[in-house]
Amino acid sequence: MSTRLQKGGRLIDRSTRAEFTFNGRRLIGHAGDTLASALLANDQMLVGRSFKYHRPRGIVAAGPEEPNALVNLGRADRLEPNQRATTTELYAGLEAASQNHWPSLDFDIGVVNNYLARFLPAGFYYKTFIHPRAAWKHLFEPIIRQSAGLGSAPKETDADRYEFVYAFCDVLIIGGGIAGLQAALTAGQAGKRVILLEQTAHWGGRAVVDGDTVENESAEEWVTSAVDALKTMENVTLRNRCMGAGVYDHGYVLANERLADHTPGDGRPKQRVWRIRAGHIISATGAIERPLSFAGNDIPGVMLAASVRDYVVNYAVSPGDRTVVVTNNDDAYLTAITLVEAGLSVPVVLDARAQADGPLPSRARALGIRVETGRGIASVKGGKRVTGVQICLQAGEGAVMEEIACDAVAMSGGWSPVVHLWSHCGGKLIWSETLSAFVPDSARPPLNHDGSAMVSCVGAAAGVYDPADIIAGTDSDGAATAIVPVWMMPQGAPIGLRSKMWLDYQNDVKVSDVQLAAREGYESVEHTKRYTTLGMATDQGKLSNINGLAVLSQALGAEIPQVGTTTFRPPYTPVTIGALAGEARGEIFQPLRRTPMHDWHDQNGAYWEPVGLWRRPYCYPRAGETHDQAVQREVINTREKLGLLDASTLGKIIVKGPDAGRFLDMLYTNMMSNLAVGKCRYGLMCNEQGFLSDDGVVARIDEDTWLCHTTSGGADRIHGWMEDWLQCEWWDWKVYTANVTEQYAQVAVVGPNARKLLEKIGGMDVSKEALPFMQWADGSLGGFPVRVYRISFSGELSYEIAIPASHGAAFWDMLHREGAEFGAMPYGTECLHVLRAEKGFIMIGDETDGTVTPLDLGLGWAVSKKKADFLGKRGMERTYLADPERWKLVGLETLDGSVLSDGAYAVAPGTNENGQRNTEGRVTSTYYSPTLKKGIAMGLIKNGPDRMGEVVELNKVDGGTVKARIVDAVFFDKEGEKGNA
Amino acid sequence: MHNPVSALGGEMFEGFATIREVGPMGMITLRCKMDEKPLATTLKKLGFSLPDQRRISHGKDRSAGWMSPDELLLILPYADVAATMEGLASGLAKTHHLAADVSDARAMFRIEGEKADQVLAKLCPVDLKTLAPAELRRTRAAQVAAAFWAQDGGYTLVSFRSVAGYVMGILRHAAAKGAEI
Amino acid sequence: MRRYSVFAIAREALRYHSGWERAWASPTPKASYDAIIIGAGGHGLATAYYLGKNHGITNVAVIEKGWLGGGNTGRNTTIIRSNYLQDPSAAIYEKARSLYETMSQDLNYNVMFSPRGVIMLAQTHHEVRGYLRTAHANALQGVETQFINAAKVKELVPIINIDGPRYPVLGGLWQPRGGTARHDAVAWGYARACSDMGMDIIQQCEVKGVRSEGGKVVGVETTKGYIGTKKLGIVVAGHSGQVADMAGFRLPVEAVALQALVSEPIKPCMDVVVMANTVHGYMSQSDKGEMVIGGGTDGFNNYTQRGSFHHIEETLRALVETFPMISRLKMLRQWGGIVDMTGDRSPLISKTPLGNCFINCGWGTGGFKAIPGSGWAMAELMAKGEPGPLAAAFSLDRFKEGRFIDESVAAGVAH
Amino acid sequence: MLTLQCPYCGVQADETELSPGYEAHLKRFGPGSTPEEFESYMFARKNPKGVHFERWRHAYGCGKWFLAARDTNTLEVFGTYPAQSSAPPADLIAKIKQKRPDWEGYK
Repeated sequence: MSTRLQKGGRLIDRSTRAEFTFNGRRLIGHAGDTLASALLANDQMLVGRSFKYHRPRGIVAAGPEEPNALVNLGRADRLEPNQRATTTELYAGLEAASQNHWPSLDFDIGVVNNYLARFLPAGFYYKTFIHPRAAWKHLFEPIIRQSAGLGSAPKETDADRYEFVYAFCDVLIIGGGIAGLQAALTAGQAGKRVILLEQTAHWGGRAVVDGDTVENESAEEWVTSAVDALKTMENVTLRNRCMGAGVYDHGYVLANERLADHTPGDGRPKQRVWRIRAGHIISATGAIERPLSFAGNDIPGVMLAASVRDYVVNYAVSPGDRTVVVTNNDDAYLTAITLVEAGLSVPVVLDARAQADGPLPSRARALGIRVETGRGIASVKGGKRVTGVQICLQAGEGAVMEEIACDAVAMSGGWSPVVHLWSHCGGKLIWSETLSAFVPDSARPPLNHDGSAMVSCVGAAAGVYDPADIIAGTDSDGAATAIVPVWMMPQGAPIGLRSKMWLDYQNDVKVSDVQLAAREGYESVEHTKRYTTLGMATDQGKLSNINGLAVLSQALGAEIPQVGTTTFRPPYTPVTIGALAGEARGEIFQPLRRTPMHDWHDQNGAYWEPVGLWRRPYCYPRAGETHDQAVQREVINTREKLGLLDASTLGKIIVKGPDAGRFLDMLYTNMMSNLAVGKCRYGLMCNEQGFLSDDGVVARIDEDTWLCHTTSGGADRIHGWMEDWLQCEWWDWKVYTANVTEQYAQVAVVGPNARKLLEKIGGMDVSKEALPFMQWADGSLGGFPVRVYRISFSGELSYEIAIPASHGAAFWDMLHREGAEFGAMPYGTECLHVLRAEKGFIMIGDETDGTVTPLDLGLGWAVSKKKADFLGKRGMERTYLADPERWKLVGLETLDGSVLSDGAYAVAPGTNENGQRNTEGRVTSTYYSPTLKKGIAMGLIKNGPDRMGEVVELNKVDGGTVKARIVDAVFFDKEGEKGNA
Repeated sequence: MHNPVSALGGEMFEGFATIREVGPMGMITLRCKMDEKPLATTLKKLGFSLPDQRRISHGKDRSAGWMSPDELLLILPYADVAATMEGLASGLAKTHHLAADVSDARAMFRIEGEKADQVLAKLCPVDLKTLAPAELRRTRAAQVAAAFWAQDGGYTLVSFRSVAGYVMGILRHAAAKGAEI
Repeated sequence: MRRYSVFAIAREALRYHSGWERAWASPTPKASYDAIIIGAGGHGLATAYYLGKNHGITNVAVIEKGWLGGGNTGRNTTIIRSNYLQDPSAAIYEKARSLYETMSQDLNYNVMFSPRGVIMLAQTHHEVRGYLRTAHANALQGVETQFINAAKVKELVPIINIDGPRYPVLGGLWQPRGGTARHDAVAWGYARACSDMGMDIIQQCEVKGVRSEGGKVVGVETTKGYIGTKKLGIVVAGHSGQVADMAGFRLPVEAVALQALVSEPIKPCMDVVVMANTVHGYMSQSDKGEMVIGGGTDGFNNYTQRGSFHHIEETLRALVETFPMISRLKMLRQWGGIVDMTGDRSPLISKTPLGNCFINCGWGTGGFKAIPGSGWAMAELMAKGEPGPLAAAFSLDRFKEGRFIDESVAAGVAH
Repeated sequence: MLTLQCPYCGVQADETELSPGYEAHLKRFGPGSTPEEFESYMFARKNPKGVHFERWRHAYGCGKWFLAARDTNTLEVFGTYPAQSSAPPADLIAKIKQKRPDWEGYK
């Protein structure tokens, strides 16, 4: 059994007990424990079920490489699936539950897959479930989906908050072991700005666990003094619990700091994501131990040798009473020694090598540990827990020589440098025969923005393991850490054994699966990965990739470097999605742009419509009113009395300079240079394709100043468009622009009573004579400084009044107060749409969609034929745009008075070559007109203007059609008397 | 005459740093080539001094910030805007320029406290340590445009008025107690 | 070719699966072929497959620089839909979708086409009108779609937040027969079928030059030597510009990075594909249980297969707002692909200025869903030398004429 | 995550402070141009795998458009220069030549 030892545990505080639950069972751990160490201390080795076969799974590692010990952590609005027990710090009240089983961890129906394992090899699903066709969707896929997946899906909104922080440094060091600390000391002492990150809560890495000696001190002492020294340096920032997640181009690194994962609900952000821009990145990310491939290597109780050491030394937890050590290198002997020194039993060390005479094997022998060289494990015995191992010759085919009872196996297949961060941006690797591992090829590093090397690796991440070499900065020759690769145990294992050798514990990929993939032609390492799912589990192959690769290369008869690796992609370990969304949730999910009258709208029941980042009132429904009824009321009131519209979102751009007229003549399709001071003109803008992109009223302010109104969504886009041409094409033209959209609140005062209201308020002459249609004037109204434009988008008598934004709300209030006697009512965007449609005015975004020209819309009068050039002129001349057969704007009236469907198409006889029904036009805007008490619509119809009075058929989504007559698009007040009043 | 109101009416938040919306503040966007001779003299006459690239120069109750090679942001008491606009118009009458009153198009915030820099570090992709004294930095605060500079032991940040509520929201989030870096 | 079936698996299980044949051969190139296709991605392999199946041309080589299916075919978010607005798009994507329905049986390879349905959310009134337009167009194009209300969206996707404070869901365009498929399997299934027809799939073979005589293509120079051909199809997605350069013409194409990511696997929680254009993100759940997430492209030319991380953040914050429950899931892996974007964001299946040389590219962010239709149309073009009705609109000369196939009104996120 | 120095204000800007604008030095063809000229102006792109001259705007900064020479295959930035340039500066061309001897040069 696994249990807590009486003594030791460098990271735990035995005086602080932490009560927690696992599958509802109340257990006790200590402060400083990880969830994994606390589970082991409570003899809970079985922690989950594998993905495919639902085999029992135990804790195998002690760090982020753990593939098995994944739990549902917490519950309700703090439920977190797939949380790694090995990196979860224990806290009082922690709730964990195991995953991927039903009804229980110990008895899982899904384990039936295990008994069928022979029928479910790699890629079996590509070869079956093909017939009958409907069965995949209705039968097979649902079953597979239920069986797959791991943790539970959260149901509630996350209770926690997250944030980002930007940081900058000359040198970013990732990994707080000896190598990282030494790199930080060197860079810090050289005066560089340094950030040092460590993913765990503790500094020192492996050396402090293994009791190494560094510069004649114990590693523990060396680390303490190094950290102390770094803390005194103002140019050095230290962060632990902070994982270097990804390296991106130009020295950008993403790091994930766990602030309150171990103190949930304490009010701090749960996590903080660091966005670091570093001059240089040093990856001191250590190495990960590899499992060995022997039959039954996935049975709970089989663990990585160094992880066993971690549990004993750091947490005083023994994974088992009797632990068999199996290895191909010297390092694992330290595990045997550590266990024996802790008073535990190591029945045998099985060393696959023919000889083992290094210092550690010698020490082990001296302690009386039985060491067998040239031996391996033929098979591990046990079901939900190891009960023993069968020993065989490594060089043989698995004939059992001896069976030894044990309850744990500590395995070591050598070490793989953690080269993820080196590789994220394209750093290349070379295969080290000495280390049997891929190491960074320092001749082919990832490149920074200036072409220099962006990342370097130190310590174990570079394949340098000896602290002396790390401190001295020398490359080790690797002799001391040389290993004999063992990719399969025993070497000649028959298929029966190979099909029980696990490579990927979580995804259930075995040696036989990789061999099958190779045999079937999935020869590329990426093919094999994808065919077998090797390395695609939540550990992203940290344990399995190299072993799988080696098996593949053997199967192909190729060398490992020729087979190559799969691509390393960020993040190094999975990162909480909420953390990557940062602060952007709820109210601050996106900026909300507010006009000065925004609060008034909100308080007066506005039903909102998002328009870009603005939100505009769609209508103001009253109690008991539907939105449609509210819109109709607003339309009628505006037509008959007085409507008030918050038009502040309209874009307002000042264009000034000696060349401003010339510039606007290029920008607009019509002439603007000849607009008289004091007057307004409607203008159109096209892109270079000749398609309409924006429209609005331009006012000439003075000799060299124009004010251009744009659509609400268009202000920033059009301002950018102007600057683009001024900066990049016509840079010698003397023109300045300024976007003053937000400087002004703008109110449209619309309706027969509009003038009455303004005259009542008083302050300037707004009579027809003093301020005729399409003119503007500065003045004051009710004591407010205003600029009044006589323009109309409704066909009504209308004043658009601009007022400094800081007076906007007060001015709006005043209009309502003073306007009450004239029937003043606010109206929203939908009423605006109906009003303009009744008048046949086009709306950018409704009549246009990026493929419509001004000529299509009958706006030829606003397209200058005199100008030699304007943006879009050449584009419009292209054959397809100049085609006389194009669909053109007309009005549409249904024969029965009904309202046409939004987006309906006009159908034409027959079908095209692809069997699609022919069409001859489409509806662009369609409304019920409360003024005319019938449906009105605008649409683009083939040769439309030449077909007045003809009836066309518009389709319905359910298959029928509606007949409509082609009419003039101006439905109301065709002579324009109301607006000119 | 009515009193102008700032975007948030002087909203305040006390976290590990103090956030205050301030204003209304007079602001003028002045577009003009910096080497136009009348510019420096006109500015001087109006109580401003021409700032260097990416700097803000402070006068008695007014400042001039460098926004781009041909753009300044003049900051001054709200009540003085009209007179200053007139002064610019006359001083630069023969110089190609554009002056626009943007007092009401902006919102201004003060971020104060020992750890005020941490608030900005969470929102702006800017290396605050390498910021020169009196450097005006135009950048992004989370998802919106912003400009800031160090002043009086804290920072002054300017954003567009329409997003003042959003900016206050992100500043609150960044300055919340317990979220010190 | 030994057929795949549950019986074959049972038989093989008894002998530890030692009897499975290679899925495709690994031949050395012949001196010449009737047709060469550059690019063994989904589109290239499908082109070869339909050259053989529909036109009887089997003396074909598919040449691949890396490994088959290793480009965008193996790195997309596997969405299949045909609810496009413009007639030419709807025609080819619907052809593709219908071929996906029977692909597993056709290829005797389970590509796991899952017609689980696709919803495109409408979160502004403008979007509602846009999707109503698409629904009307689809009704005439023979594409089965419907505009559904918010309650129906919620019923189909219980994890969605339809009352988001910012962009409440107003409805959605629902294509019940859209869905997903296993992307790698599509390439592998086609490769196996092509190989079975005697075609040569030549991997690890890079084209270094295109040889022509009298304005017509005669062969390609490769890292495995010169190979003659009567016809050449260039089907290389992000690298189209490079190969076109060898063939002596320029394309209206820019190569940019498109990114995607997956979460860790969780138990089933979402049965349909959801695309949210207003906030820019789309998500589905794979059969493995991962949430598969995609977003927009970077805006600069890029051949690195790495994008800029802020796009991932933008996508994730949009999806956390739309699906609050994903906040506590973890991003497992993110990656990028190089997509080729044309001037109107619609593809090219076209003759080129070089005789007997044809191009199929420009699928941008949405190529996977088109694979069988694209291959079908490209095979017809190559076999006959002239485009059939599916390909006709996707010609190169449309840019000169201004005859755009612009889907932007229907799909802000063009996936 | 690119970083580019704005040649107008000197800021070493983060990619998120910039807006990209694709190929630089395009020659505008307006009325009177042939269909081929107009098509090439609107659509034909060099799209090289290697040295690329391109437009960027310091959108969240001084607002100025500028041009950059960048390798689309390694993302190395050779330099930035003002938008008011009809061709890349000679010293930048020389620098790129030195770093990329196989580069065919600016065409």
